[in-house]
Order: sequence, then C-alpha cells, then structure tokens
Amino acid sequence: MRMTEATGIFFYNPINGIQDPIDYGELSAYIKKYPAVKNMFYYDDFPWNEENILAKIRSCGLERLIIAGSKPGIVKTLFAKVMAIEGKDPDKVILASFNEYGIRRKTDINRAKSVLACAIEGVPFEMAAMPDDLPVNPATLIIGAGIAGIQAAIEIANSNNLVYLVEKSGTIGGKMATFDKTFPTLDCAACILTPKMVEVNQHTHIKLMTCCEILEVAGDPGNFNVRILKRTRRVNVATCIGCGTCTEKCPAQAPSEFDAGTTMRKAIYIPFPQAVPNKYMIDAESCIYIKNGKCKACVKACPVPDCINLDEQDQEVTLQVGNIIVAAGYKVFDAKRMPQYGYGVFPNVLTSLEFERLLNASGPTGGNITFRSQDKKGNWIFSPDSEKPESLAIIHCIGSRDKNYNKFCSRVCCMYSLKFAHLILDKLPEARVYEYFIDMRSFGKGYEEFYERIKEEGVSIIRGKTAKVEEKNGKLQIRGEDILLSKIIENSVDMVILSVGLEPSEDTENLCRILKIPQSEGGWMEEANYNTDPTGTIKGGIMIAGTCQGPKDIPDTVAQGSAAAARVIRNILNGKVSKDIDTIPLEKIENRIHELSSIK
Amino acid sequence: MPSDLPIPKPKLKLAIYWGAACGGCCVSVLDTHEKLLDIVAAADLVFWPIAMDIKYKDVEAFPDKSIDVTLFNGAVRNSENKRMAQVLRSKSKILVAYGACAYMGGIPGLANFHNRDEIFKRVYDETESTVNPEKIRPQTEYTVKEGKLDIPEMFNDVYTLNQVVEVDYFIPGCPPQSERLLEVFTAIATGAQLPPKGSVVGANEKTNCDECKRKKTDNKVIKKFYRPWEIQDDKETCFLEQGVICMGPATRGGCGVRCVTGNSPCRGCYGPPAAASDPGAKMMSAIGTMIDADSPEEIDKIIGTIVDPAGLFYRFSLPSSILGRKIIL
Amino acid sequence: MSVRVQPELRNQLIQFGIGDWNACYHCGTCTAICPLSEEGFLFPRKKIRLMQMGLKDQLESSVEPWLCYYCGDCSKTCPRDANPGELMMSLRRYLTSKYDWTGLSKKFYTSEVWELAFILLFAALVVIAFLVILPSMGYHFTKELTADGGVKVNSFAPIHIVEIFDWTMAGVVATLLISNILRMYYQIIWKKSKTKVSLWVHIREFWLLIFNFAVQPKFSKCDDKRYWLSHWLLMSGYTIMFIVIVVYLPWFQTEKIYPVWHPQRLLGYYATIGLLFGLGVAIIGRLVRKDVKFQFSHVSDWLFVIMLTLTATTGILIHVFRINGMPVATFISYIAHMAVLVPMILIEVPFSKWSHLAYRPFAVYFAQLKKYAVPK
Amino acid sequence: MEEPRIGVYICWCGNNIAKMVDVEAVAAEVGNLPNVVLAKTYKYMCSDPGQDLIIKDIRGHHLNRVIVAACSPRIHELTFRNAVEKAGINPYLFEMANIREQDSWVHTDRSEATKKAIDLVNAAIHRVRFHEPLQKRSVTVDPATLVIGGGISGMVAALEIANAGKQVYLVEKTDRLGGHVARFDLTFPHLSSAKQMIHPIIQRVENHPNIDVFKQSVIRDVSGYIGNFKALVQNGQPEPLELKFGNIIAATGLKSFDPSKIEEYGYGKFPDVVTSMEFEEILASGKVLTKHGKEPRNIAIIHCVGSRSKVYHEYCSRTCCMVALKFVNQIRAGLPECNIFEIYADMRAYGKGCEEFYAESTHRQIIFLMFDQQEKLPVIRQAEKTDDCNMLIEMDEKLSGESIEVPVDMVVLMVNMEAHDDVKDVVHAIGVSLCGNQFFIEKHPKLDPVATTTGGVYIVGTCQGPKDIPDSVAQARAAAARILATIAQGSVAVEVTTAFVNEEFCCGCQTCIRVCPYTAISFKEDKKSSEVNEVLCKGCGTCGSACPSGAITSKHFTDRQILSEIEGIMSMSYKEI
Amino acid sequence: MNFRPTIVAFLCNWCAYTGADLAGTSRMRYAPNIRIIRVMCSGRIDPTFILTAFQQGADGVLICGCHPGDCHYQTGNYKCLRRFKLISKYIAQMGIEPERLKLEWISASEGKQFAELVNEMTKAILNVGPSKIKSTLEVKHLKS
Repeated sequence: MRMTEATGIFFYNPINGIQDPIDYGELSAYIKKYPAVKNMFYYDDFPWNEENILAKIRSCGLERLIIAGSKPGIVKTLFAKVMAIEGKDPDKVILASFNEYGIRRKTDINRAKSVLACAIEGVPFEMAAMPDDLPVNPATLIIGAGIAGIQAAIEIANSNNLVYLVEKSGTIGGKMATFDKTFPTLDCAACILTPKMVEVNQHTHIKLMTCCEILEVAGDPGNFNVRILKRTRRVNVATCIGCGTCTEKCPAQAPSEFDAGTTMRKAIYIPFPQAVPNKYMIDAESCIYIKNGKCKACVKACPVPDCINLDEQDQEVTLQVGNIIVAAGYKVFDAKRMPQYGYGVFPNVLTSLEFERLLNASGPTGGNITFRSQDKKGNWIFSPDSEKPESLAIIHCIGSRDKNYNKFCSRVCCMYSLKFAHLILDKLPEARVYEYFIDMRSFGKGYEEFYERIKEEGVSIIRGKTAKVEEKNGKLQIRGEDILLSKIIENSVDMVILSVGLEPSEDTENLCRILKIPQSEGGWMEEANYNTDPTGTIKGGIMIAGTCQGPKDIPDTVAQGSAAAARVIRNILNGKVSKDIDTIPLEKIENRIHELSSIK
Repeated sequence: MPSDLPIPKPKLKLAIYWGAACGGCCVSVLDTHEKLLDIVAAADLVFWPIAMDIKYKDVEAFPDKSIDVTLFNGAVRNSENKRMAQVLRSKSKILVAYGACAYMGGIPGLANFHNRDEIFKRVYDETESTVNPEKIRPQTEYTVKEGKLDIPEMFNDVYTLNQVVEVDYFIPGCPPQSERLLEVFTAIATGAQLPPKGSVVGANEKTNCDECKRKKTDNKVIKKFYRPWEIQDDKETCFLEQGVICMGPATRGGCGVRCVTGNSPCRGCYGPPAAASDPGAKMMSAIGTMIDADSPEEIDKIIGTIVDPAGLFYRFSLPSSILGRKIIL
Repeated sequence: MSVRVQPELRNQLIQFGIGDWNACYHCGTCTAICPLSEEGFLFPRKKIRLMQMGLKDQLESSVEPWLCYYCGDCSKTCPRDANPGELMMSLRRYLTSKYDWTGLSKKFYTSEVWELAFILLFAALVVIAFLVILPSMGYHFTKELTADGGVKVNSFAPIHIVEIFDWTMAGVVATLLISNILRMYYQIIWKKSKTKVSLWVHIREFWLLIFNFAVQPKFSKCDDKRYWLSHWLLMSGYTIMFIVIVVYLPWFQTEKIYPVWHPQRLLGYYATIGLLFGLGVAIIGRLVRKDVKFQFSHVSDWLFVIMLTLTATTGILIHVFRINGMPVATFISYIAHMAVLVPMILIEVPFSKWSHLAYRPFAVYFAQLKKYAVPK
Repeated sequence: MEEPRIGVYICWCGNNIAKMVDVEAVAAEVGNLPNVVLAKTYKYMCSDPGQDLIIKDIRGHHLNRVIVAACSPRIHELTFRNAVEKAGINPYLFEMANIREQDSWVHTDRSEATKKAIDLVNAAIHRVRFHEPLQKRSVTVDPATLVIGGGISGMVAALEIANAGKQVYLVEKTDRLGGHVARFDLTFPHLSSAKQMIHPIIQRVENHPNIDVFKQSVIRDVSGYIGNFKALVQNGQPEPLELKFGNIIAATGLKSFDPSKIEEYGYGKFPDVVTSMEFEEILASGKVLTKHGKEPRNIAIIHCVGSRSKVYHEYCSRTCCMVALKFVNQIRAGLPECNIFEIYADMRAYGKGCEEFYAESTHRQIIFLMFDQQEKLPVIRQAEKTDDCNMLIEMDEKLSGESIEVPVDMVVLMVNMEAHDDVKDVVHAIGVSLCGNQFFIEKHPKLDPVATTTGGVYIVGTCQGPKDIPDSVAQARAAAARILATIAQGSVAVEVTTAFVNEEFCCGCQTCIRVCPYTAISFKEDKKSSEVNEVLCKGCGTCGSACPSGAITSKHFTDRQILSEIEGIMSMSYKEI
Repeated sequence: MNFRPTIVAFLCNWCAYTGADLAGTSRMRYAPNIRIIRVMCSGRIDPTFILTAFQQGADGVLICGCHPGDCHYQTGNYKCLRRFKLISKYIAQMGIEPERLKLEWISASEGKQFAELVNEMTKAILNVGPSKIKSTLEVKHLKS
C-alpha cells in the first residue's frame, strides 16, 4: 500500500552554521508527485519552535513529519516533542538524513531525491537502492601493505583467492613496523608483525608488489583494469640474496625513511633488517652513479652476477581485478607547521615517530634514549654514544583538535604518549617525565587500566597543554598551566616529544581521485555509511580499511582490514559484485520503492 | 597370586645379596611369609648372607652363570660391594637390581650430596660422641698381629648397581612389595616369556596416581607448599591439590600406593615411570607449572616454601639422576 | 561552602559583547602562551571558566582581566573558536560597569542609543554654552587678531571660565573614578576574601601604581612590542594633553604665538603626534582586522577611537587656525573640539573604555597587594 | 624404524657464510659421522639448482633424512621442506642448522665460527635421527555458522555470511532482534536515526533465506571443534533442537550498569534521576518531562557512572561521552531554554567526526563541568523549597577549582556497559576465557581482535569490550571474513606439531589440563587419562614438559629429539680443528 | 689452558630466536661460545634439558623467551619462569654456580640486547671457570 498519511516535509538546510549545497528547490519540486506530501516548509520560512510547528501540524492536519537535510537529527527532538504534545506518535518523525548517505554535493541531487522518496514512502533506502550486480574477477587488489592491507590480504588469500598486494615503499609492514612496543599490553610490534609479514611473503595466493604506485583504475566493479607504475629497485628481487655486501661498499648516504630520518642509510639499502621482501633497493636520489654516472661500487661488490642493474627503468604493468581494498594509511602531522614548539629548530624536540625509533631496540641507538647529535658530516642523527636526557616532556594533541590545523582527534596519541612515559621510565628510571594533555582518551580495552598504571609510576601527568617550547641555558623551557592545581608550570627539560596527530597519507587525495571515492572532512576517505558500512564506499567493489578511513589504533585497523576482506570474499563467493550506488537510475529506485511499499 | 609354585626341573639356583643396604630388602623376601616355602621349594638358595653362612670365596668358586637369579639389593658404596657385584654378575644368569638402592641409589645415595672427605670428617671428627684427636681415618689395609687386614675402601660416590655392572632387571621399591617379588619369581620360575633386558619388573607401567584413591581434579594451582606436618590433611583430596608435594605422578606404581593410603605423600621409592628418565627433573617441571604466581618475587616466595628440593625430589634417586651427585670442588 | 552555578549570568555578560565562551574546552594553551599570566593570577582560561559557570562573585572580584593587554596571542593559538583575548576585553567592559555605581556605564556599554544620546547631549550643551551662555555672559567672538596675528581665543573661551569648567569636569570625573576604584578595591581585596593586606604593604607597593601608569611595563612583556610602543605614545600624549589642559590651561591656551621650539608648542606637538600615531595604529588595525586583537570591535571601541581622533584633529585645527589668524575657523573648531572632548571625557573616562587608564595601574597595584595578603 | 640415511648440505650463501665459516671443513668433519651418507657444500642452497641437488641426492642415494646448514629456518625452512617433499620424503624428516644469522654474521673468528657450525650441524644430525614423519592434517568445515546474539554485531555478521550464500543460525535470548541499538533514538555523531538504521537490517535478517532466527532461545551443550561444532537450542519447547555448524560467532553484547549501587547519585530514590538507556526512550517519546509532568529547566548529565572507578569498573565504557553529547544536542532541540550541565571527566571524542561533533556541541550553550570521581563523586540531594529547582548536585569542579552546587530538575546518568553474567557458561563451553572485567578475551589484543584461542570461535561487538556501532560492525564483518575464508577452503589446516598423550603412561594426575591455554587437553574419566584435542592444540609443548609421568609427547620437539640435539652440540665441543 | 666455554641456549621460536636472528641480520658481534636450540615456546623447556646440557659438559645454559605478557602461546613464558626459579634452587644445592644458568626475556626486536646478553654471559662464565660437572660425572662411572 502506498503511503497516504498526511506528511509534512521540513527542509532543514543549515549545517554547522552555513547552508548546505543541496538544491532544496529542486527537491521540493520533485516530491510533489508523492500524494502523501501535504506541505513543505523551509527553515527560513518561520522560526522552528514549538508553537510554530504545532500550528503547522494542526492547520495542515499532518500525521507524519519528515525532516530532510544534511543533519536533520539535530532538530528531531523538537519535532518528537511537538508530536507528543499533539498526542501523535513521535515515531512518525522520519529523518531523511543526507549526510548518512554521503550526499554532500550539489551533484548528489538524485540520491537526495531517492532518499527523500524512500522516507516519504516508508521504505528503507538500503532496500530500495539495490544496485545491479556484475560478474566478478576473483583477483583482488589491495593498495597499501601496512597492517590493514596485510590483514586483508591474508584473509582473502586464505580463502584461496589471488591477491595483488601493492605497496609504494620497498617493504611491507607500514608504520607498525617502526614501532617499538604497542599499547596497552606493551608487546613488541616486531614480534607480532614480522610473522604476519613472513606469512604474506610465503603465501601462495599473495602476489607482493613493492615500489608500486597506482596510476589509473578503469573498468567496472568486478572487472577493474588497473595501471600500475612499478618503480625500479635496480636490484633483482629474484636473485638478490640479501647479503648486504653492496651496502657495505656504497659510499652514498641519505636519511633513513624507516628510522624517520633519525639515522643515515646508504643509497643501496634494505629499509630495515626484517623487511619483506628482504631484498636490497637503490634510492635514485642519493645514488652517485645515477647522479654522476660514476661509481658502481655496489655492482662490483655484489656476489650474484647481474643482480644489480643501475640502469634499469621504471615499468608499467596492468592488472585485472574484481575488487579493490584501499589501505593507504596515514602520515603524521608536520610539526614544523607549529613553530611555537620549536620542532626543526631545537634538535631535541622530537616527533613521536622519531621517538618511537629512538625507543626501538632495533632503532638507531638500540633502544637507548639519547640526545640528537651531529655526525661527522653534520647530519643530525641519533647515536648511542650521546648523553642521556634526564627530563622529558611529552606534549599531546600537536596538530590535532585544533581549528588552526586539524579539527579531528587523532585517536591514538594519548595512548602512545602514555606508552612513551612508561618506556622512558623503564629505560631511564631516574628521569623526570611530564605529560601535558587536554583530555585523556584512554577508551579501549585495557587502556584506562594502563593510564592508571602510568599514573602510579610517577609520571607527572598535567592537564593543560603547553603553548610553546623555548631554549634557555641549553635546556628546553616549557610553560604550561596545570589546570587541576591552578598553577603555572615552567619546566626546563632536556627533551620534548611532540605527540603529533595523524593525517591522511600523501597519496590519499590522488587515490580518491583515481578511484572516484569522496573524502570526508579532514581528508579521510569516506565510508559508505558511518554506522552500518564503515569499510564500504559508494563505489561498488571498492573497500577501504584502516587509517585511510580515519585515525585508529592497531586492533581497530586490523578489524577493518578483515571487515573489508569479508565483503571481497563474499563477492567472490557469490560471483558477483554490486555496481556503484550512483549508477542506479532514479526511476529504478522509484519503481522499487513503489514495489516495496505495495507489498506492505 | 598362585598358591603353589610349580617346581621347575632342575630347581632354580637363587642368590640374594646386599650392598649398601638397610636390610629391609632382605626382610621383604622374608615378608613373603608362607610363600617363602614355595620359593624354597622352587629354588635352591645358594647365597644369602643374611640367612646362610657362605663365604665370598665359595661364591667366587661357583662356575660362571651357575646362579639362575641373583637379587642384589643395596647400593654400591665400597670396594666390597663392587667386587661382589662383579662376582655375582659373572656367576648369575639373571642379575636383578632389587630395591630402590640397587636400582637408583636409594637412601644411601643421598650421601652423594657430600664426598668421602666430608663424610669422614663428620663421622670421625665432628660427631658429638667422637674423640679422635689424631684425626685417624679408616685405612684400606691394616696390619695387625695376625697379619694384614683388607678393609673395603669406601668410595667417594654412591653408585647404583647398574652403574657398576650390567643389570638384567630392576625391581624397584624401598623395599619392594613382597607380592611383586613373588610375581617376578613366579614368572621366572614358570619360564614365562621374560621382558627385554633392562626392564623394570615387579611394578606398573603407570605411575602411582593411577591407583591412588584420592580425589584428583585439574585444580593443581599452588600458592604455598606445605610439609605434611604443616597441614591438616583432609584424607581424601590429592596431596598436590592441598599443597603437599607428592611424588606420586612421577613414580611408578606397584607399591599399592601404601604411603598415600597411610595418609603420607609418596616419596618416589619406586622410581620413574618408563617414559621419564629423571623423576626429580620431571617432578620439578610439573611442580613449577603448578605455582600460582607470575611475578618473580611471588614465585620466589612460593618456592621458598619448598625447603629442600634436591633432597625431596631425589630422595631415592640421586645417584641415578642426571647430575648424579653434588659437584664439590 | 559551595557556590551556586548561575547559567543566567550569561544573559548579562552577553550584552557586553562577549562571544561564545562555551567553545573553550580548557586546553590551557591561552594561559600558557600569555606572558602576563602568572602564579595566582591565571588567565584567560580560568576567567573563561568563571564565565561559563556563571560564578558572578568570583568574576567580579577578578583582577586578572585588567592585567591583560590584549596582545592577541591567546586568540591566535586558541584551538577552538573561544577567542580568549576578546573574552577578556569583554570582561573588562563588564567589570567597568560593575565598578560604576551610577549604572550609567552598563547603559553605555549595553545600549548604543544611550551612549550616543549622552554624547549628543553633552555636545549640545557645549555648543549651547559657546553660542548662548558665554555670549550672554559677555564673552563674544571677535575677529580681531592679536599682535602676533593669532586669534583671540580668550574672547569667546575665557580662560578662567574654561579653567573652572575644566577643574569641575576633572573633579566630577575624578570623583566618579575614585569612587569606582574604591569599589574595585573592595571587590578585589575585601569582599568575601579570606585574606587581608596590611597597611604597610599598601604603602610599600604604591610606587607600582605610578610606575605602571607611566610605563605599562606589563604591556611591554607581551611578545609583540609594537603594540606597547604605540599604546605608550598614545597614552603619554593623552596624559600630557590632559594635564596641560586641566592643570596648566592658562599656560597652554594662550593667545600669544610662541616660537616653534617653545615647550608649550613642543609638548603639544608631541602629544598630538603620540595620539595620532596610536590612533592610526588602532584605526587601521580595526579596519584591516588582520591582528586578532582588532578583529572584534565593540561599538564602544569604535566610539572611543572616533571621538579621540576627532578631539585630536579638532585640537590640531584650533592650533593651526589660531596661529594663522583665522578667527571663524578657530571659533568653530574650538566649539567642535569641546563638543567632542567634553562628552568623551565625561563618558569615556569614568564610564567606558577610557576608564582603563585608571583601572589598569590600580589592578597591577591590587594584584601586588594580593600577593602579600595573609589569612584573616 | 628404518636406519637413518642422512644427507647434509652446507650453504655458502655466496660469501655470507663461506667467508666466516670454512664450509668445506664442516662438510669433511660431519661427513664421517654415523648415518651420514653424504655431506656437500653449495653456493646457494636456496636457489633452484641447490634444491635440485637435494632432490637428486635423495633419489640417487636413498636418503631418508636431510639437513641444510644455511640461513635461519625462519627464512627457508619452508622452502626446503617443500623441496624434500617433492623428492618423496616427509617434510618433517628435514632439519635446518642456522649458520648464517646465528653464526657467520655474528662472529669474527673464522675458526670459532667454523667450530660452531660443526657443532650446530652435528646437533642437527643427532636430532634428525629421531625425527618422525608427521602428516599435515586438516578438518572439514561445516559451512553453517552459529551466531549468538541478535544485536547489530550479530546481525551484521549473520548477513555478511548469509549474503555469501551460507547458512547461519542466529540465536537471540530476547523476543526481538536489534539489541541495544533498537532502543536508541539517534546515533552519534551524525544524529541519524537509529531505528531507521536498524529496522531494515532486522527485516533483512528475518526474511533472509539463509538465516534461521531463534528468538527467546539459548544455546547449550556446545561441543566439538573448529569446523565441526554442535549444540542444542533451547527455546521453551520440550525438545531442544540440535544444530551442527562449523564456526561460532559470539555477539552477546553487554548490559547497563545498575547505578543504584552508587549512593551519591540517588538512583531509585529520586524519580528524576534516570539512566542513559531510560533517557533514550524518554527522548524518543518526545516527552522530556519530570515525574511531575513539568518541563525540566535544568538537566544535568553525569558521565562515567560505574566506569573509570576503582570501586565499580576500572575501564572506560568508550561510548558514553559521545552519547552524552548527542543527548545535549537533543535536549537543546527540544528544550531551547533549558540549562544543560554536562558533568564529565575527560571528553573522549576520539571517533571519526566526533571531535568535530564535540566542538559543534559546545556552541549549544552547554555548561561543561569536570569532576574527578576518584577524588570525590558528585552528590545529588533534594533541593529546598526556596531553591527553585528539584535537586542540587554538589561537586568539586576541577577546571575552576571551585566547590559548586548545580541546580537540576532531571539528571541523566551515563551508565557503564558491563558484561552479562549469564553468558559465561556458554563461552566456557566453547573454550573462550574472560578477562578481569568479564569480557571475552580475544586471541590477540592487537592482531587478532575477533578470534579467540579456540579455533572457529569468534567474538564480535561489545562482548569483547565496549565499543560504538561502527567499530562493532567492523568487528562483525572481520569475523565473517575469517569464517567465509575457511568455508571457501572447505577445510582448515590444523597444527601438525601437536602434543599427544600416551594413554599407557598417563596416570590421570591432570597436571596438564590447566597448563594448556587453548583448553585442548581434557580428562577422559572413562580412560582415566588426559587427551589432547589435536585440532585445538597449537603445539607450544608446555604440557609436554609439565607432565610428570612423561606421558605427553610434543611432536617434532620430543624429549628424545631435543636431548639428542644437546648431545650433538656437546659431542664435538672439545675437538680441535 | 685457554678456556673456551660452551653455552647451550634454549630460545623460543617467536621472540628470542627471532631476536637472535635480528642480531645476525643487523651484523652485531658476539662471543662464539653459544649454541642455540630452538623450541617453539620457552614453556617447552624441561628441566631435563637443562640438566642434560650440564651433564654433557655445557659451561652455561641460557634460556630466552618472550617478555612477560608477550608469549605467543599466552602464558608459556610464565611457566618457564617458575620452572627456572625452582631448578635454580635445585642446582644451587647441587653445587652448580648460579652464573651458569640464566633466564632472560628477549623480544624479536632486541637483537642488540641478545648480543649483549651473550657477551655478558660468556664473560661471567669465563670468570667462574670451566664446569666440573661432566668431569666429575665421568670419573664417577665405574662400569667400563
């Protein structure tokens, strides 16, 4: 039966103080054809308050109210209240929430129309907007081989389906591989990650492609054609035995990416000892031969004939895949953007990623916390021979929760900062450690308990973020307000660690463009539905997982990696994949609404 | 158990000898009571110092392999024990290490926590009743009016019989249960198929717990160890579950769980089961598992309640254990 | 004893131009970045907190808003939209109205109509005085020039009468200000306070008052020293002018034209330049709105700047016209000058923005007293 | 056992090994040892010709044991196992000696390194003599899945699996699906309608041809192991239904903390103190009224009720902060003039879009007050007649340092989410353990958040710990992925190097039972013997060393093998080269 | 005589053995006296192994497992720790110097720590001198 109850539509167009870009005029013109719609009201028509809305209900004899807009929930309670006053069912206040269905742009008008039509007819949008299915190629492309990508790859490969795991850098493992301990259990990241990396390497259904970048994705869901740029390593992965003779002989140096620039590596190098694949690669930017045409020290040293080819060129390859999972990860906030904290000016102001390496037993100092010092060539590096700091300050929320930089919370900094405090005391029991925080977000399983534990360990945990770091008498001067004690604290410390927030990785924007998936506020990749489909996208056959969707910790990332894999495996098992939601013609949705409302 | 032993033709020749022993093993033979008559009916006792007057030289004069079965009890402590072990080995068809001492070193084996010098010092100098200002020590040779006396040399270490000569079978126990002896004897006497050489006979394959009537669960988590007198035994729960160390799970059955039936924890005189070579090590491993603590300090505290692990876990088996003795430099 | 949270206070505070203080989530950055915030006198965050919770008594007994010179660093680094600097500014308006016992201050701050009406009223009175009262008393405007070729100012603005008027006005303003300062003193040092300050401390620390009035050393601690300089130029110019006009009017308002290097002229020029420079910075700042401190301008801010500018320019005009022997122009500019100056002094000094010239140094003084307070 | 015929291969690894280890000397030294048929060196053993060499020798020399001394077994053990298998030898008759990572790369004295290599190879020779062939095993997987709990996590997991065409049994304790989410009015941070979200999911679950929904039902008598579970569904009928399934997803959710335990809050005493769950329903009804039917002029929301407390629950409930922010938005919409106080400790707006939602919400004239419940809890008391409000909350406000009282007419308590106490039996039966907070313990807190130590049993959603909807949904799908992968394979490989109990020696002391973290060992009363479920066993070997009777053998790491290895190491130690 | 000690080490597969491998891949240098035996979990290490190593002539025995809480098999390392404590008490009674038996937790990233540990232990063993266990036991047997 079609909906005939007298329905009033209320267009609620403001979103965060500004008007949203949906063309409500077009919407209102469109829904006139639905007989249930009695009246339409705009937000500007009259003040939306109890009396006015009550008056409208009475004068128009409305039985149902639909609030349509980007975020109509914000006024829902007012309407429920009015309905209750009028003795009507407050459940008949229906939301046509555009935001929920990714309707953000003017061009999304057709989807807005269908969402509204569904609300009018009382049909769930999810059931009305069912895209057609396409046959699916069982091979899957996973972009990014951090822990999310690794997890997804293993899940899918374990279902006996082929996975192309494409990684931009020379090794898999992502950011997690650089960590020392993981909060709150403090188990070592390498211990738990390296077996997974080895598993990826040995899995017969995973084709690992490092040093690769996505150039173009064409085709339809279920049958994507992906063009990939395979940057040359200049070392033959198949024959390299990973002996390291080349590195010994290489005369050129560059800051190590894996060690967050805290130490130097050679131009021919392996990102880190446990890298997968455990094969060497050449950094064209620092290689003397590539720059000057002379050197070849590595070629001469290599015991395997023809393993190193310095003149090798990048290649392009094309893959056919049915599903794509994007796990492009994050980058950390550039602390130089907040000059008040002195990063890049004072050598012993560190970012959390640098400190993570400093703490790491396999890092530049073997896990000793030492001052940054200059090597013979003047590079600022960490060396195990430097002095040890006696006092350290950790400043939370650098670049996060700040309208001047990133509004969002980076979700992991509180916990890793607490972890830092613990590890510092572990390694330097006499050290004084200060944490400056705003809100302590220890929300996960075992996190609050960890926070309590750190509090008892003698760390000065100070509510109140500091504003700047200055140098005075060779010490770093920090001024902050201890809010709970109503005091100004001026501490002079030896080392400052900036708990930098997370940002979408450099490639996120480009990938979104290539894959045609929208970005949320803050630049993260946008999920299909915030609540019910956090790993899907509006594009059929394209899933997102991990921190490219938003900041998250390791367990949540792993869960998303698996979750994205679930949809892929399901598609493969069914032999079909849905087309993009956008591809369904409005008429088709209308027909389906009609059909569904008739059944009822 | 058979009431009458069939008499083999010709009668078996049986020898019983004691090394470093308390005599309990010999008594265990007597403890067969009226069955002893059956034994005697089936076998001629050719050598048994406790019961018969026969000289070593007579034994040495026996032809080789003329004794069918020798039950050797007691550890090898001195040159006399050793010599007799070698003699009996050559004279016997079947040499049985009879009882815990011959089998594993037994209680005399605890002397391996010391060496000869320490023991002599204690015995000949330090014991409260000793007056020995010249610090005289036993001599292996001593000349008296009548001539030269050969006194057996006490070894530095206590040995199991097996560490001195090849042994065919082992009958464990301190002392072995007489019923078990009868079973073994019957088997030999009836000419039944004997187990492979080196086997432990007169005992079970499984450990004591198998026969133990006490209630056992998986609740073996221990916060404190008690010595038997420190706790009111409830007489029905597994000793380990009460925190009392019982060697039952690492000790061969066969004794009829006599100690535990008498409400005393097993101390392991029957030796290790077939699948475990060193019962002390196995038991320490198991006991370690049961300690209910994860922090080093707490573990230390709990282990502190095990007063003398070496003496406890190796009460009957020190000389046969992996380390065998205390290392004294 | 616990204090009651008063959300209603918001309705009062909001009239003083206070923005949305609820945006503050208490990160503490503002207090940390502020070089003036110190032990015992924490702001801006803590004051924002009092506003959020509507703790009226605590707010009114606060000395901290006066210790803030609005460099804007807090607002610049504020991670939310709280704008602490502006909140402190607004709080000063609120406090000014609270110190004022007449209630006029609140009227002026919260109602543009009231403020404009009073300005116009005083201006009208001045005009009437010059056009009606003084002539009726026999002081007429004359086109005659002095021997030097200057305008005879005393003819229409007789020095002794103007002086009496100046002194009266100064007296009124001083009475109002002093009574307000006493109220301020009561609020900050005495009311509901659990501590007391000895008389000796009062005397010992008095120099701070003078020193701060003269130099604003606190302001100079703000990171951007230019603001302090322009403010000091403005302030010193204004003070010189004020003293010269009120105390030494006979020496200043002369008909004789002194040489350029004469102290009378030099002082006048210095004061004028100082004023104009300071005003220029303020006006351009408020128009360009680049710096945080100038981004939010209350009506009272604009009125003050405009009136001071008008006063200064009319003053210059008087001077120029007078020495160049332009009687009519001098007459008109003199009236205009007085029509701006009088309402400015009478309204701005005791009731509005200009009152900070007294409240600030006193606040520093009171703050210092509080440091030496002992339990009662 | 046939006589061992051992082939030993020593890898040069280019110069990596050969530079520091005299590989030829090693080969010469071990070549004459008993059972060693041949000892060869080769430049790169892992290369294809290297592997072919082994294969050829196995065939040509009838080798039945192979040793490769090269890099770490973590790198190439699998490679060589595959190679020997190709030649027809059981892969477990292969052993590797690590003479690169643990020898040539870490030592500087060539003679010492060579001696060490000889020792290590000798150890491998000793060990490999006692190796036994082991068979790779797998169990078939029943494609049906049991989902316990019909909340959003359970339903999402069920749909994901059912939509892949596989059978799902969904068992729900109550008479309706939807769980907590169905009782919510709106969701944070986008304030979309929870009901509009959950209803289509319920509909799909109920109408799905591949999902059998059992409402008002409980599961009992679960038995079996991965791929092959069975259980009874009891739903009021006299005859319980037996189900067979290959995997289990526990999505049993959590329940609200009972705040009447906290005296200070007066829940139960003051009618206008309500819990967050009650307030959801109040908001949905449109009637935000006090018990006297009046519109409240002051509403306070108290966070962390029962959470982050040493007395009640130490953990954070993860969602309450955002729910509270949702509430204040809703209250503001319905009661524009109402004073809203939010009494919180740390605002945990960590989710995507949540900090932005927090920032946005601060503009709705909310008075945020901070408390420290470890110091002092706020106290709610009845107001006096003169107070113009219903109740007063006294508290120490931390951001101002003041002791304040807050006038309120209605108080919403953001109650903690705590574990159900009635699910423990079920989970214990399937071998899932509970953590100190009574949540189910995941297999690994980082890398395996949805699996448990019992193969085939998954935990999703809030039964693993409090979490919000997107995180629950992600977990539900994650479990579905794992299950779909095993179903797709049709079977799962189980650990080869498991432990097994020799019944002949087991005396039934039961020391081993608690040793196993995977509950793989059980005591069989009839046999008076322990038994290892080799499907559950992960092969750590801890039980093997715990058994006082020596009845448990850890395959491929038997006492005999390891003791021989020790002997092998030591047998050459005093030899000079 | 130039004393070359032999140390038998039992390393768990997941943390310690990987850590020892890392010492190799990172080309750390340590004393060549150690002989590593891989077990899946430190919980597998039976006192029998330790005692046998001593009996066979080892001058020291080193046990390495995952750090507490890190065990790949959840709790095996705790069981190892408890057994180690008990066996330590036992070997002390048996006259074996405490330096000869050592338990350390080594994670997969602690290659450096592993190298240092080996060097330290080697040094400690050099200080206590050769083990007399084997020679004592060798003279003990009378049979042959």
